[in-house]
Amino acid sequence: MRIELTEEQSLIKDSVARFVAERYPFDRRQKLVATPEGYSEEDWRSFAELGWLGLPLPETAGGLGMGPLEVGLVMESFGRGLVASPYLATVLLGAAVVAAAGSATQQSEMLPAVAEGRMKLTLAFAEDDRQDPAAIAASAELDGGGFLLTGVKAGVPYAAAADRILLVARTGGRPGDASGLSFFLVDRQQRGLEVRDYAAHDGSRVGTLRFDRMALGHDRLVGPKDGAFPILEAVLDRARAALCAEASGIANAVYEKTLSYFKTREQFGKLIGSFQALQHRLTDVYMKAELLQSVAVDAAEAAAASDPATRAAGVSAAKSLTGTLGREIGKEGVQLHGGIGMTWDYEAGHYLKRLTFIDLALGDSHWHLERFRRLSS
Amino acid sequence: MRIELTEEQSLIKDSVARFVAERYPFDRRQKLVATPEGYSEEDWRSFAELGWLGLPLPETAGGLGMGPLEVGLVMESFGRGLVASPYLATVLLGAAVVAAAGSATQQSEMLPAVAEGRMKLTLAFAEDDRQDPAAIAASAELDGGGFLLTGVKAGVPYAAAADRILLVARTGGRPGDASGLSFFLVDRQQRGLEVRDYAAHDGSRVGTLRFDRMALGHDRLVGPKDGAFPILEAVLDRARAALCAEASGIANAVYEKTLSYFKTREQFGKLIGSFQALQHRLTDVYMKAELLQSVAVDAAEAAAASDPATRAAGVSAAKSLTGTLGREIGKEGVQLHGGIGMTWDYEAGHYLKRLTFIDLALGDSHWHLERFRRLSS
Amino acid sequence: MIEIDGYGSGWLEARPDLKSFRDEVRGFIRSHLPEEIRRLVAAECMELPREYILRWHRILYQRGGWGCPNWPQEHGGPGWSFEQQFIFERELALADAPRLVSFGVTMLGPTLIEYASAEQKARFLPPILKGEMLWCQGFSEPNSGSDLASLKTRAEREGDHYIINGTKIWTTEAQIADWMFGLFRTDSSGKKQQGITFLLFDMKTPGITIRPIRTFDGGHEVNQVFFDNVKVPVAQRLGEEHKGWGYAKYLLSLERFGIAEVSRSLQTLGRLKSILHRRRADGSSLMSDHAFGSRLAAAEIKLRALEALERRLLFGPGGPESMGAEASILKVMGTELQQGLLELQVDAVALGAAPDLPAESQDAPNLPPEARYAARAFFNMRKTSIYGGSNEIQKNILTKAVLGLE
Amino acid sequence: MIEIDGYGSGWLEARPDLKSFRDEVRGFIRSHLPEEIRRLVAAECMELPREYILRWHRILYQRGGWGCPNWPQEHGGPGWSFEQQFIFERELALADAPRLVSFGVTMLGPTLIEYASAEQKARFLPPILKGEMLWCQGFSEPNSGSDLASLKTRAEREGDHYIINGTKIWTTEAQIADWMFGLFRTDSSGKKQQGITFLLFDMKTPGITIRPIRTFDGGHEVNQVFFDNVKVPVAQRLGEEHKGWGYAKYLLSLERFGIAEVSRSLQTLGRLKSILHRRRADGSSLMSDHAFGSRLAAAEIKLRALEALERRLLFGPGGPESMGAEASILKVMGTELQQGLLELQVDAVALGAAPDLPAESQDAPNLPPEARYAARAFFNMRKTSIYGGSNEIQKNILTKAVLGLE
Repeated sequence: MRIELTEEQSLIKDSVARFVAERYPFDRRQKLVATPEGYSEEDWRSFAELGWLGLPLPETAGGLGMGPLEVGLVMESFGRGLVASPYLATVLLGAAVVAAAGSATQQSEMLPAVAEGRMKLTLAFAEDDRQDPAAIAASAELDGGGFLLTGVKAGVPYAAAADRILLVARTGGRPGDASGLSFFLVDRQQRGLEVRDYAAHDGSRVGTLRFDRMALGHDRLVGPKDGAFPILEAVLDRARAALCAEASGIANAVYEKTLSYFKTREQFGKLIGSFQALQHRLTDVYMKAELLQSVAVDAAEAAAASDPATRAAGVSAAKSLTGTLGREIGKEGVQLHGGIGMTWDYEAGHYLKRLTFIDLALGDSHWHLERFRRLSS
Repeated sequence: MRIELTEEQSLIKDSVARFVAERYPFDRRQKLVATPEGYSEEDWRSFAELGWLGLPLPETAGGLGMGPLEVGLVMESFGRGLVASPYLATVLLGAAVVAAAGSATQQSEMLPAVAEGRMKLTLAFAEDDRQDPAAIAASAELDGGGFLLTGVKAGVPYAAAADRILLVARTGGRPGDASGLSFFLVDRQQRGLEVRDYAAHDGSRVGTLRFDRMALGHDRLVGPKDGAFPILEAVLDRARAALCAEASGIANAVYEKTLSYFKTREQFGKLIGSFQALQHRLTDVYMKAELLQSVAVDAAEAAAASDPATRAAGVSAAKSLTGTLGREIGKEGVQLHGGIGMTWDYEAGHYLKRLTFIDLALGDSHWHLERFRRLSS
Repeated sequence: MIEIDGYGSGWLEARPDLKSFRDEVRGFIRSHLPEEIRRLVAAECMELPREYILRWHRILYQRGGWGCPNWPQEHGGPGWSFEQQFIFERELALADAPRLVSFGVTMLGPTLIEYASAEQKARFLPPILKGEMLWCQGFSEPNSGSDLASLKTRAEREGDHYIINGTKIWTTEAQIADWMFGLFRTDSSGKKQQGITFLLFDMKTPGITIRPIRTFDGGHEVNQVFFDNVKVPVAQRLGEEHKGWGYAKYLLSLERFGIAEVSRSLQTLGRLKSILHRRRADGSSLMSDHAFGSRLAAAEIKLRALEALERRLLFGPGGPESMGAEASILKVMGTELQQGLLELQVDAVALGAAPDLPAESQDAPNLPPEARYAARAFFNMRKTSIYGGSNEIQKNILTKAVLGLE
Repeated sequence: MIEIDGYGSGWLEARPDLKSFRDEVRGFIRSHLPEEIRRLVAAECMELPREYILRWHRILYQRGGWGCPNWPQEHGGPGWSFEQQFIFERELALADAPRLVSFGVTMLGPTLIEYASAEQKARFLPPILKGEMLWCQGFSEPNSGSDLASLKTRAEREGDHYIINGTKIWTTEAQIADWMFGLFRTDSSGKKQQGITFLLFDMKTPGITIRPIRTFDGGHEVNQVFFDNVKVPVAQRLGEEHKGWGYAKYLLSLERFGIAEVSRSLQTLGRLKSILHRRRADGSSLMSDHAFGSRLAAAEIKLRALEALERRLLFGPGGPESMGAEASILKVMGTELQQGLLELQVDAVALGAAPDLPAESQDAPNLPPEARYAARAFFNMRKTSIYGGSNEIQKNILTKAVLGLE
């Protein structure tokens, strides 16, 4: 990210960059995303060995206790390599909820397992495709010693890969209310839970859940009953900052890939990089990609803020701009390549696809613009 | 406008183009707008002789009975020459209200005088700078045989030049209501009326009115009491279409002026028109200017529609796009000229100023986008 | 509710003859278009099966040569005016009918009529007219993208034949085409535009290999075609040897009506509005989202303007044949607008657009129907600003031909 | 309410030393800035009277050389770090204080310190430091705009003097400056960058004529300056003859902090918010206009991002001195954002911005205060993407220096 890094940060950055450069060439990535799981278990074990899976988890639970900036360093390199894995789902969403809200038992049972690569998680909160957390309608009725959950969830990342799912449902209030939400811990194999998982355009996996009077014991409640919303917001904001870093990595990859194309491809007997109109357009891409690097750092700093309004305003500002500029950059990357940019076997189109779905994930640029507007006016 | 013109239309178009080319060079324009009146009375007499002042007025009142398309031909050439005059105020606003709503007596008293250049008018409706006609608050209370008017008006075009002012005030309803508005005819010298008139950035004149219990006789009512709104909307829509034509003329002048600069100015030992990045940007200007020509025709056709919703949707679509693209074109015109484009003695900046205020007049691009949205959803 | 019917304000109203023509073709198309074909087109399916393409063409053919709306009656077409052709194409789009079979019908047919020998016309025009022969176009090569005339694939004369060696790329529908027409290098000594010859041949000729090119949206429309000593009889040459560039320019100039993509964009706008009006679980609709409504309105306004520009350029003084480089305006603005609408559609579906499913998939019960095509259409249609002369090339054309800058 | 204070999230929080420095300069500026000066700056007045410029400079000078924040203590400056200079300039802007006196203080001073003889330093630095000598810059010429090195105005050596003939254009504040520094052609035989000499001279030297250039917003900031046998002593030459291009490049590289215009844009954002919050006659405020609120939020987000980029480039590894061509990013993005904010301000005032009134006019009782400056500021600031190397030139610089394309 071209900022002054501590030695520890440099080590993380270098190790992820080395993984991407040496072990994650584009053709391997394309083969992996075409497998039924969509990622490599072998890679996942490496992630654990390299310490990335425990990076933001508390040191008491086998993690490294690092913050959004360090997570951003991982995500930026993942972006450059279009790395497809349940990292965000498991570490930054599922485990983050457990770390923030789970009981000591829940934490000690799950977090070391996550850090060691033995357990995968995901978070199912959204029902609406716009992923507005307040709009949650799925209900959890008290029933004797436990709950009966009814509802649907959409846009659940790597649902089929997860051993357990953190599911948000209403124990009170009405759709639109912030209060009345609770987290539940559900086994993917839980009786009464229907999971469908789809290969997504961006190389990731995305699932839907359906459950009708699914019975869960009281011990499956994670965190305070009715009080999930502020925790969910904090977890989502840190995940959003991570997406900004990933997008920044992709944006810079678009720039570099296009620049090297400009320096090799000829048309009309000249390198295409010698045409001034194209030079200025690539310069625009470069400037935007540079800006996104700073925005990613800003997002990470904001995500670490203790004041929820400061955090939310900063993250929404970053996510909104990242979504908008990321998509512009992705489209230019394809256009400036011409025909080759349209092909499956070349990176450009896949950069665009991932940048598009990064924008649409966890609230798109318009949703975050509106959230920022509310917080800043 | 590069459309198939009738012989009569060609005559109008040619006569205005000839006036601009031969009698309205830019340096004369600059001198005229710096005079206290801001326009030339001699020109105004020519306008009358050439039939332009009566162009859209009924034939029964000494006019030519022509429609928005013919008015557009005049306005397009006025745009090319940045012609400053009370034409819009007098003919397209003031006289248009009289023609649409005035009694036979009012029409016969005023319209021939307008057509012959003996009388100037204007329309004072807006109070808010966003020029929303429904927001009118100025009141007209019944008082014996007449009315007492109280309020302010802003953005009144060529207020000081007008012999009489068509003033819209509330005889009923509340600000925001469409009903309850009425037209009044007021002499500029009317006792109780304070008129201030300012030179505007775009070379036109714009005034404010202030009146406090200004007494008017019942004969000063024009058209149906409480029923001014639909008439006002129709008059404004036709004036908006005329502004689209004017903007189209300016947009094409920006393109032509910049193109000729590109063909003469050298930098780094080459014509600046040989730099591909600049070529593509001027090509963008050209494309937008071409689009605006079609939009101006579309606006004129819509303005002539009998169904108010069809008329309003078509005109608002055109005014919104014209405002947005016109300003983009105006800014590019300055930028592509570099330093010379910043100077008072060169056209580019004055094109930008007029294009800016065409957008802001009679509802800006956002206001019209919203109006279109309401009508089309 | 104000509907943009795709003909702008007033144009059709002033022409009762065209209006009744519109009613006639609209009626026929809507009553005869098979529902299974319509559904695929409406889902923005990019790869229509060959049998659907030909079935629909034959239905139109039987109505009086409507499958070839730009052909004169003499050759079996309906002999329509430009305005009628324009309306017909718009009605096809508004009804979610397949586009016209572009390579054979709209491009090669008129070129054959203009330049082919009587024998060639008798051989090729009837099967195209009747929907018995699909064509593909062999122009682009791996190193001749924007700079088409630099093509290198050789056709060497050997007695009564040409022997073709080399490769063509981005060949749309090569995998379903019966024949190809293409440009081949027969002389390299002069200017690159000279020494190009226009040949026609059966795709089953020995020595032709087709390699599919998958586009990043996942589809397969284009191919690379390899030629290894492919023998083409001299009788299948169009016009004179070395003069193929001129015929190709004529052929490419025929793409007037489709170029602004207004018809398809009108379709997309309609679909977009229906997505927006659909109620969500909480009873609201996206139409009530102020920001989204404004973006939609802005797109609709631009489409209306583009439609007006298209009409002015096609039907202004001189008619469509007088339109020269201005066609490039329609290409640039039309594809940008089309892409903008498709992007808006993705935004409307939001994360629901993520699953990568075939259009006809039944495997997604929880997903709305547009989840099947919104993303794929958006990604796929990035091609329209690249293929057929990229938008950057179009600006170069305008710069030179209209602005007069070198 | 979340306020962007102009220092990004966390930066100052992590640096208590800088935070207390910020508090100190903020306190001094706000308590010592004369209200009549503040009011003019807040009204975006483009032509600050000479006496105001100098009066404010002297107030800062007396505080410990603060008028020359980038000068070392050795020459009377405060000897601040880059971070401190950055904070000081931001505080000036946030307080609606005049910008620093750019030609003498921020550009010529450090250049003299680097390259001038001891005698020249003694002669020129003290009056600049004390606010007794205003400078203007004679670089651009009518046919040397973007291509500065092609300048032609000659300085011919004649004994102990140079004789200058020719003309300079776009000379900001020539009409109020005491002295000019400029580039003059002393040799035309080699490369155009060679043979340029850097001279300093009194604007009252015989043979100098100033012609005001009115900008299209109506203001007078720039001039054309004519030289008719103007005699300049050789002792007033900076450095070596023919080597002026190098000194000029150094001088131009000093404009690091202002270049993104973040400080001014923060001021504009603040004014814009207060306009939007003002209630209208009907009790509503423009802040409740959804579309407007979104545009404002988008601009605020961009400003926040630009501020983060500026800090990263200035204070990342290597510090501001390691910033090379990246400064061009700040120039391009910063001026576009600034212009966007000023345009938004015009839109907020709408038609109320039409009257063309001087900033101090009392003749418009019915008009809101911002009607006096919104349009003029928007129009005037179109210059920022043209002057100082147009944004197109900045992109050329980036293309070559960063992208490595020719």
